[in-house]
Amino acid sequence: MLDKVGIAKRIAKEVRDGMYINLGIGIPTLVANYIPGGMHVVLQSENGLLGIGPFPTEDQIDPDLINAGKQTITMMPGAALFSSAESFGMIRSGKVDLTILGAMEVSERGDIANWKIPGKMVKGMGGAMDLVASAKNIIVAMQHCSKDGASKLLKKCSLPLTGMNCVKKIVSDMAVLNVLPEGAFQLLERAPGISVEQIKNATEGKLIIEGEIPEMILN
Amino acid sequence: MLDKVGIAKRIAKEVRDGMYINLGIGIPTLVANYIPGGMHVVLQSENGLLGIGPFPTEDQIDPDLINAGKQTITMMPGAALFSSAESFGMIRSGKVDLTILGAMEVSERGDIANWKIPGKMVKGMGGAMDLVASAKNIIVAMQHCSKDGASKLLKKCSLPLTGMNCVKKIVSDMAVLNVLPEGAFQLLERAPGISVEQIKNATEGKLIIEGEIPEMILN
Amino acid sequence: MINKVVKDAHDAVNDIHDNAILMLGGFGLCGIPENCISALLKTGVKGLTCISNNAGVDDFGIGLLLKTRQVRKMISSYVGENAEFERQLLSGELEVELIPQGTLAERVRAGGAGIPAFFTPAGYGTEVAEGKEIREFEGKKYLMEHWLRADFSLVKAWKGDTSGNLIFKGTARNFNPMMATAGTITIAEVEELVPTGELDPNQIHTPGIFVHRIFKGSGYEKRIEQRTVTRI
Amino acid sequence: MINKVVKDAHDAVNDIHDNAILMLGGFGLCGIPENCISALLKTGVKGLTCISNNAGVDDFGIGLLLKTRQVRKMISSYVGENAEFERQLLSGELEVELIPQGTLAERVRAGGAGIPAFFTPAGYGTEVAEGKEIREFEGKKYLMEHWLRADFSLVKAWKGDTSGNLIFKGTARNFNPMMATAGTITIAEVEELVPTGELDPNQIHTPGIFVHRIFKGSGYEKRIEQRTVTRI
Repeated sequence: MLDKVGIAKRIAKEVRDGMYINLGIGIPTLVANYIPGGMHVVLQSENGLLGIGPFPTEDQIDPDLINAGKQTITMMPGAALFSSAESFGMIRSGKVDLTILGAMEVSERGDIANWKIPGKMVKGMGGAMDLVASAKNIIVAMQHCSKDGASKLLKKCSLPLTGMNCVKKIVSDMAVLNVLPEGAFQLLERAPGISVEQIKNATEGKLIIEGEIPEMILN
Repeated sequence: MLDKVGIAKRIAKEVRDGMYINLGIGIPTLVANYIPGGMHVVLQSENGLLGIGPFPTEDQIDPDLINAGKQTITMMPGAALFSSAESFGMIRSGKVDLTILGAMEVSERGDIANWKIPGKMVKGMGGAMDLVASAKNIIVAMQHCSKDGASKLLKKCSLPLTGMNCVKKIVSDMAVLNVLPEGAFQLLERAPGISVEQIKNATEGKLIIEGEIPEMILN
Repeated sequence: MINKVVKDAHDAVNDIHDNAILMLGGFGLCGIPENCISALLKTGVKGLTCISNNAGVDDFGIGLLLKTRQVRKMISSYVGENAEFERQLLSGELEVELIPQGTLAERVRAGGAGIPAFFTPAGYGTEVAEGKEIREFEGKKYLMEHWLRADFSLVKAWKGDTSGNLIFKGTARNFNPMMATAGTITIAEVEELVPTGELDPNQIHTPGIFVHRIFKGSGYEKRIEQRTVTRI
Repeated sequence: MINKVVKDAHDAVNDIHDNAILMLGGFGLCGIPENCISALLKTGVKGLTCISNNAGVDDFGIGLLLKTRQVRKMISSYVGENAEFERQLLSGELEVELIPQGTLAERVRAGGAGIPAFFTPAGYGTEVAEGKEIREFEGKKYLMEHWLRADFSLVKAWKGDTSGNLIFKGTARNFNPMMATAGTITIAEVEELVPTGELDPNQIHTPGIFVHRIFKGSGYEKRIEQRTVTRI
C-alpha cells in the first residue's frame, strides 16, 4: 500500500512539460515536491495566482501571499496575480491543463464526492465544484478503501456529489486506474506488493482488467 | 434657434458636482468645454478610460491614448485605464451618472433612434445600445426638426430603434423637454427667440405645456 | 476628480443599518477589511447578511461579528476554521448559504457588471443544482445563476488615492475587486492613501467610479492562518 | 515557467488556416496587432471570419485584409471609415454581423471565462433582439447572448515576458485582454519582450496561461485616425 508520499510521487509522473496545474489541498499539494527537475510547469492557486513557488523562509513570509489552502507561499519568477473572478474564468474555460484533487468516493462513471458528509458539519465546497465541472483532465488522489475496509471506488457514490462524469484517472494507495466513459474502472497499475486480487476485492464498481497489470514504478 | 454650441452650453447646465459622465460623439463632446469651473466631474470613454483630459498639445500626442471618437486625448490626474469589458460593466451596472448622446429621432415614450437609416450604409451601433439600455439618466442633444421641417420628436420613431423607453430629457435647438413615463414630451424651456407656438408646430408627439414656459438661460 | 475620503472607519460604516446586505472582501484572513469590521463591532448593527468567501476564525475577521451575534446570514463558499460559527449554525441562530467559489466570484462580478444571470457548469448534477434552471450548450450542461449585489461592499486595498482608485497586493486581491463593483455603497480601506494623480492609471485594479468612501486604515494585524515555512 | 516565444510574426501566424475564426484586438487603429496583420497578408490565408470591434481603414489594419479579399465575414460593433468595406458589403462579397459594443466585449469575455450565455439589456426593443430569448429580471427586460470564441486570437500588448504575461498601455488595452482569453491559440505581439521575472506580478493585465505564442513586433506605425490637438 502506498502512503501519501507514494501517491503523490506516482501522480507526479502524470505531469508533462508545459502544463498549468491546479493542486488541491492535502496529498495533491505534495505532488509539487516530486515534479521532475527541468520540467516547466506552472501551479495555479484559485485565490488568484499563477506561479506558486516554495514555502517562504521565515524572513520571506508575507501575509498578503497565500495559496488556496491559506498557507503562506512565495511566487516563481514570471508569476501573475489576478482576482478570484479571473481565476475561475481561466478554470472554467479549460486553460488549466490538469487538476489534482482528493476524493472521499468516486463512481465508475467518474462522479466524485469530496465535500459533504451527511450528519457532519458542512464546511462548504470551496472551489471544488468549479474545478471538477471545468477541468479537462482530473486526477484523483484517494484511499482505495475506508478504515473499515469498505470500497470507495463505487458503482454509485453514496455521499452528496461534487461533480458528475468528470474524473479521468485515479491514483489510490493500491492502484492506478482510468475511469472509462462507458462507466468502469480500468486497472492500469498495481501498488508495490498489491495483487490484482486484492484490488478486485477492494473495488465495488465495475473493474476492467486486461492482460498483465504491471507494478507501478515510483522513481 | 440654438446652434451646436448653444445646445452644448444648455446641456452643461444639467451637470452636477461629482458626476461620472459619458459623452457621445458630436455635440455631446462639446459639452465638456462648458462645464462650470470648480465642478468636479469625471468623463468616461467607453474604450477604457475614466478621466478624459483636454486634447493634447502636439508634443503630448500619444497614439495609444484615444477616446471613443478615436480622437487623441490626454488623461486627467486620477485617471484609470481598463478593458472594454470592464468599461461596459460599469455602464451596465449604472455607475455612470449621466449619458449625453445625439439622436435622429426620439418618441414620446423615450424611444431613441440614432444608428441606422434604411437604404444607407449601416456603420454599426458601437456602444450606443449598451449606453441607452443601462444609463440611469440620458440627455439627448438633437435638432428638433429635419432640414425639410419634419419633426424629430415623434409619437413613434420611424427609424430602427437604438433603445426603448430610455430618454429622460431632450435639449434641442428649440427647447428643453422632459420625456414623461406616461408617454409625452413636457416642455420646460424655450430657446431664445422661439415661441411656444413654434415648438408646438415642430413637435409631432404629445406635448404637455403647463403654465408659463421660460426662455432658457445659457450663461 | 471627485474626493471620496472619509475621516476613519467609524465615519465610513456608521450608516450601515440593521439587516443590511454586506459584501466583505478577502480569502481566509488575507485581504479582509479589518478596520471596517472593528468599526461595525462598535456600531453594534445587527441582522447583517454577509457575502464573503469565508467567515473568518473564532477571534478574527468576520468571526468577531459572529461572536457578537451581529450576523444573521452568511453567503460563502467555505466556512471551516470557526467553532462559534458551527455552534450558531447547528443551533439555528445563523443561516448559511454555501455557493461554489467560482460561482460566488462570478455572481458578484455579474452584479457589478449589470448581468442579471449567466450559465455556469459548476454544481451540475449536485445538490447545488436543485431548483435551478438547467440548459445544455454544445453538449454540456450548465446551471443558470443570478447576480449578487450588496447594500454596502467593504473592501481592503493596498494603495488608494483620494478619488477612490485602488491597487491590491499579492493574493490579497481575491474577491475585493469584484465586490468593489457590486456595492450600492462601496467602502475601501487602504494601507496607504495618496493624493489623486500619484497612482499610474495603467496599474489601477479598481477604478474610483466604484468606490464611494475611502480611508486610511490603521493597525493592520494581517493574521496568518497557516504559517508554512521552508526549513533551510 | 513555460517559454512561449516564437521567432517572428510569420512563425506566429503561419498555421492559421483558410476559414479560420480570428479575434483581433484594438479599438479603431489603437492597439491593433499590426505585425500579425502584415504576416497574414503574406500567408494569403482566405475566408477568414474576423471578430474585431472595428474593421480598420482602407489602407491600414483589417482594411488591408479586406483589400486582398482574405476576409469572408466581419463581426464588429462599428465599421465606418472604410470605403472598400462598404463596396464589398453592398456587392455581397463580404458578410457583416453588427453587435453592440458592450455585448461584443462581454461575449468575448464570456468565451474566455467559460460562460456559454448571459443576459444583457443592450438591444432590447431593437432589431438586435430579433430571434433572441428575452427574460425579465427585477422588472427590466434582457436578451440572452452567447459566448464568442476564436480559433486564433491576435492581440497587441505593450510589454510581455517570455512566459506570455502581458501589460497593455493606455487605451490600447480595449478588447485585447478579453480576446487573449478567448482564443484556442492566442498570439501576442509586443513592443518590448523581456525575460520572465522582469514584470511585476501585480501589474500584469493578461496572465501567461492565456498566451500560446509571443514575439517582439517591429516597425509599429500606430496610425492615428483623428489627430486632435489643443492649440495653445
